[in-house]
Amino acid sequence: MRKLSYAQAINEGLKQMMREDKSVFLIGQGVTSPWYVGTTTVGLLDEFGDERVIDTPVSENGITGAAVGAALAGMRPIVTHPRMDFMYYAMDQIANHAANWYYMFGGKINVPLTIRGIINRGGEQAAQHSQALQAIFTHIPGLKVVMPSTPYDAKGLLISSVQDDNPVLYIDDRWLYELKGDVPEEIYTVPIGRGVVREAGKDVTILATSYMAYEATKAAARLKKEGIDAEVIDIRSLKPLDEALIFESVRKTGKLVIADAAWKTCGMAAEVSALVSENIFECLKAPIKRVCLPDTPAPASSVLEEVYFPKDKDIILAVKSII
Amino acid sequence: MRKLSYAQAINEGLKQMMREDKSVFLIGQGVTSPWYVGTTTVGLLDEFGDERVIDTPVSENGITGAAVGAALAGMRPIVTHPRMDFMYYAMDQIANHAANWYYMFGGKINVPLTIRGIINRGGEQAAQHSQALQAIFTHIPGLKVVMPSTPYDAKGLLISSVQDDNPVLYIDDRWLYELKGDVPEEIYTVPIGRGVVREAGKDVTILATSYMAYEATKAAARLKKEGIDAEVIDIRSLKPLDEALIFESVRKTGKLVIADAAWKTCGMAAEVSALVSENIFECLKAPIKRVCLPDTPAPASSVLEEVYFPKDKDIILAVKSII
Amino acid sequence: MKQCSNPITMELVKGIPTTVLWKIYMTMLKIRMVEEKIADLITRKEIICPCHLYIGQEAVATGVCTALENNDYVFSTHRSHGHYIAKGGSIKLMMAELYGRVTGCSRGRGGSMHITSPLVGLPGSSAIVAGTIPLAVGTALAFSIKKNGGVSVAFFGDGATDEGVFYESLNFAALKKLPIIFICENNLYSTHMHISARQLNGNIYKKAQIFKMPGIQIDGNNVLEVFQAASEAIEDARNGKGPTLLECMTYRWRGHVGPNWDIDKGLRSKEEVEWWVDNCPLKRLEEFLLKENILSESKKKQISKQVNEEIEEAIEFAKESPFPDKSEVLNDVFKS
Amino acid sequence: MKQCSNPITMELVKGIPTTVLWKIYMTMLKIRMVEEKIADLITRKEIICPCHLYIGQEAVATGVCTALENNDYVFSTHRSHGHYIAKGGSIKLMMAELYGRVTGCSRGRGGSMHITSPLVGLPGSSAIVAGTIPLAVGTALAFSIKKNGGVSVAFFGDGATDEGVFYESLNFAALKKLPIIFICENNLYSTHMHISARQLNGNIYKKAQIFKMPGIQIDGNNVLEVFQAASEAIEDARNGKGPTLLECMTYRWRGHVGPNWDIDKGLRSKEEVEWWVDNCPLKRLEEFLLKENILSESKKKQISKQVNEEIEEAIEFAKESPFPDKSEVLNDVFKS
Ligand SMILES: Cc1ncc(C[n+]2csc(CCOP(=O)(O)OP(=O)(O)O)c2C)c(N)n1
Ligand SMILES: Cc1ncc(C[n+]2csc(CCOP(=O)(O)OP(=O)(O)O)c2C)c(N)n1
Ligand SMILES: [Mg+2]
Ligand SMILES: [Mg+2]
Repeated sequence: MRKLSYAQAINEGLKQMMREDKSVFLIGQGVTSPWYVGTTTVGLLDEFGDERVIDTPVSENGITGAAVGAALAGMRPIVTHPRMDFMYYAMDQIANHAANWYYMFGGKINVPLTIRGIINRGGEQAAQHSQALQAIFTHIPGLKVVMPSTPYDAKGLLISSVQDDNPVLYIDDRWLYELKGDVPEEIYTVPIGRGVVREAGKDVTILATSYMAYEATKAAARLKKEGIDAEVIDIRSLKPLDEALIFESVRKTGKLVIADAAWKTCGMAAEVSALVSENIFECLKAPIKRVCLPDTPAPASSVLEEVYFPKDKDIILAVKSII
Repeated sequence: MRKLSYAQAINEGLKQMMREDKSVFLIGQGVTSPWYVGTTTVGLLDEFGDERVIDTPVSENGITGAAVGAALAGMRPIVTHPRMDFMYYAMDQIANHAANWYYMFGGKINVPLTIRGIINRGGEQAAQHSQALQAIFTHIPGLKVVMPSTPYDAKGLLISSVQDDNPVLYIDDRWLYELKGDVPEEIYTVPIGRGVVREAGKDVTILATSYMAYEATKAAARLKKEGIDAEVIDIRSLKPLDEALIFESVRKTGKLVIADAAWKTCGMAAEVSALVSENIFECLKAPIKRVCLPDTPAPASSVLEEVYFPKDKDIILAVKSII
Repeated sequence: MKQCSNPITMELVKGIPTTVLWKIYMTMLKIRMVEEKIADLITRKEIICPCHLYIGQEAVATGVCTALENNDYVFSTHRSHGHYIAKGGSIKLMMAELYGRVTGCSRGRGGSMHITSPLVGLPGSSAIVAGTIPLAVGTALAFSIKKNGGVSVAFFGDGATDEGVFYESLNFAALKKLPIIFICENNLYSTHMHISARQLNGNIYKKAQIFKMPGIQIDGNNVLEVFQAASEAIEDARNGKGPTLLECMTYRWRGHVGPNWDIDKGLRSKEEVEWWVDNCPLKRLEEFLLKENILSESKKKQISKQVNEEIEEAIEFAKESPFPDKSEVLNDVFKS
Repeated sequence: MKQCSNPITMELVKGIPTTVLWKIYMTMLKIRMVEEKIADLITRKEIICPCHLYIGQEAVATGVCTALENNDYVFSTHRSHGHYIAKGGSIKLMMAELYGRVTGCSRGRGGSMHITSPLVGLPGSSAIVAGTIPLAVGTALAFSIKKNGGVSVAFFGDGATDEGVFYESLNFAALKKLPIIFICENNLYSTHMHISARQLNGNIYKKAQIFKMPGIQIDGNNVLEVFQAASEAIEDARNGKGPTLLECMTYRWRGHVGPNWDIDKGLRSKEEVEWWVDNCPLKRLEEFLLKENILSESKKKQISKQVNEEIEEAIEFAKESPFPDKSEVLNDVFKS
């Protein structure tokens, strides 16, 4: 099959959705810039014009609210935040408005909105330019949250997000942008709420989010050489969560390591751990381990970044501690 | 000893800290209002004047930032948010600025700030006027988070928060305001980072936050009548967390129910559960249960509120499911 | 500040059909009577959810919404009843909502601060100050992309202009020449705080200038002045001339929330309240219509009776409606 | 827009001692030379962290900070080097920070966007657009409560005036008459976007009016004009007359981030860049000082040599400094 990079896959997904459906439009900082959001929006302005590819002043809350309002009027906006760090400014519109609307109004009016938050870290960008905030959005009811880790999923989940009738937080990671993989040319969807087994195994389950799925696969390959047979689950959707897939795997392996490159405390890894010990405690044969960021802001110096961001070797250590 | 209500205890704590230390001042919406923050600020304007008791326009982000800035200039501000729901507007200043500052600048300059967030729910106030956001703030590195459940702790933890050299999120709950209890007249502190055993027991540990500690104590009394001996931990500080106390109790009981009246997914209950199964898995004799809000926004109708907010009976059910 | 007690003049009714004037009168009366009734129901603890009454401000919602089409969108606030009624929302469904019943416009999940009527162009109201301002901008953006001629309206209070998102919204709307009207109902207070304790320069309409947007201050207690000013702004918006900020000077008679009058708490004076009660927007219109023989005593009675019946019916409907089933608490988090 | 190429006149130097003029010149030269050096070090991959260069804007930081006392506070942005140097921060500690060393002013944890020097009154800089504006307001509030005569300064770009918190901050500062100066460095761009694509009414200084605050637009490339305007605003602030918004028209020569010139990407024209390079703030001052014999050729050389030595020493210091120990990653989350 044809190979595309992760960034190209997003770009194609955006393009095809905008061609397919006149109600889809793109709004946010940098969507017309040649560098601001990687190359993910290249060519869109030329094809669709500035009425549907709307670059904006830095007014995160106002612009996010405008996207929500447009969704209420029947559009399917994709509002883009070039870094998750900037989304704190837009929290009120995301949490108090987009997330609550459908429930609060008794299901009378919904918000078909894609909120794209980009994780952009490393390169000594430090504490305010490195954050991965999936846990916060997964905590808030009313938001779906997806985190693709492959080009195939990047396109498929983007299309599902745009077609979904609810606010979906689509989180992509610039560390994955150059990754290449099979991507069908046609429009296809990857279902929101379904994880996928990337490597089958029987000794231990490694559940990973986004970029960490890539590290987990590397870890599994190295573990295999040492005779440890790890199953890698790329969970893809944080909400709704594919509990069945998780439980099935842990029932088999009895051991679980969760890798999520975000803060540990009250993070997604904590949630998966709690779910498992709440529901299939009897199958557990060892402590559940979390591979996450330490509970500190991101440091600048490369030397510190090196220890700050978890990698395959950290997963391997965690696996070995419970094998 | 003299009894005060929870609201009076906060009021006294504020008054004494402002008398004691000229650098302490109060800022935020409603701090001069007779009703906006219950009676917790009554009399302060008269005693300290409008230079140190500053009521403000609705500009949550700007005002919170101003409090952070004042702290950077050596003051010890207490910035008040009459509802946690409004704090989404102020997330950027709390998360990107207050929380990061000390770390990001290599420990060269700190932020001695108390951020008071009030939980104000029930009474059919619905989704945007009911939220308890402790998990979000506990997730973010650089913030301490405390949640007193008694008048004694309300005053003692407030004083500790004000005296702390870091940003502390002090979360009080209006459902506790009328609760009476012993409160010493003098200035005293309750250490941040220390939980407390409210009821000793051996069969099961019930760990609770804030108002749920009160419900947990009621639950424990009813369970005792049925021959179940529950230990109740009021954790008081969510960050730093008194892990030693938790582990000690669960080592003894082997069973854990966590009660936190906030959303379940990626919440504080998930964190405690994950910590326990990560560190003392071998002591666990049963699934860890969470008693939390369901993952939905808060509904208005009293009929729905009744099932939405967890109570002692929900704790009892959870305990019985693992006994 | 604009003088808010100029008499209503014949000049203002020029070109307005009598039936429209009757409708305006009826809408204002309906809002007034509904709100008085709700005040009563709160006192009697029939209604539990927090209600922010609109009494005294009826001319604003009425003047603006009368100038709109059904397809135009209006976004409301915590003080929502007036906008909902003026835009044509069903009183039955609203009353059931306030009673927390499953037949309510929001199935009992929203309460007073969250009422909705998508079919008449009210996608909802928010309890977050300034929260719906960017939403209305987004709706205007949608209309402008769709080129369907729709106009969007954001209702908000003077307090909302203290929030940064108000400025972000004005900037973006002006920049993109969106079909939106910003209606600031300046009732002088944000909860317990007078505007002079919140802004040095209370003239909110002037804030429009810095975005190169027309800003106009009007007597918000003169419904015909509101109607005329809104009509012009709406026409401009519909014709691609961009947004307008209308500052409507008005006053809420009751306290910030609930039925109390909120005097004697040191927050506002009896004299101030009395001045505004004297300057009642409903009375001013009624007296004018009667004087000019646009409204007869018998027509007046007929309207009043009709409104009264509608309200009684709504209350009956609400009281007879079932509460939501407990299982409803988990429904509608996501649309499937 | 204000004309930004008026010649520097003798009138502007009236009352300014020669030593101060030399200091101004030296500060601008230092900023320029440091930034040129950093551009070079980035190209050579010695410096990794993202740097937003200040070349072309030197007159603003220099003019303002020269008018301040050591105890006054200044808050900076992602484009931080100029403010840090002008306020008296140590180049050594800054350079070590850019090199990610533990000897850096932020122990290597902050990088270019987070440099600090509390002792000279720079509590820090933020990478969040508009993030430090309310912080500066808070510092001014602290000064006003302490009544210590301090003045606070918020430096920010034109892009920051798109954020709502900018307005909230101006409103509160004006309301409370706080001792703060808002310095908007209008370099016409926010990343890739020209101001005309972001605001209909580009005159940022006029935004002050709606808060009853003086707003002044000045030639930000004329350091003496900046110095005089800042001095007046600072005096007013110190004397309890409240805040001022100064809009300083200027230009960044390089691209938004890093050393590139950012031409030929369709974002700005070569002509535009050349016009501003011709209008170099440093050259304008230097030519004026030489012409008026305030600066001799030998003094000029001496200053340049001194600055050069300081920079070389700083780089040496940085390069010889150790990296933070890996365990440092966990330190200083909380002060104990
Ligand atoms: C973000 C936020 N902050 C504070 C509040 C509390 N609050 C509710 S209504 C209100 C006053 C708003 O005043 P205004 O906008 O003038 O509307 P009015 O009540 O006068 O109609 C405030 C501060 C809120 N609901 N949302
Ligand atoms: C909240 C936020 N949104 C977006 C960005 C990305 N960003 C970094 S600098 C910048 C431009 C700011 O422009 P301006 O304030 O004029 O400063 P300049 O770069 O021109 O000095 C932007 C948008 C950011 N850092 N923070
Ligand atoms: Mg008001
Ligand atoms: Mg700029």
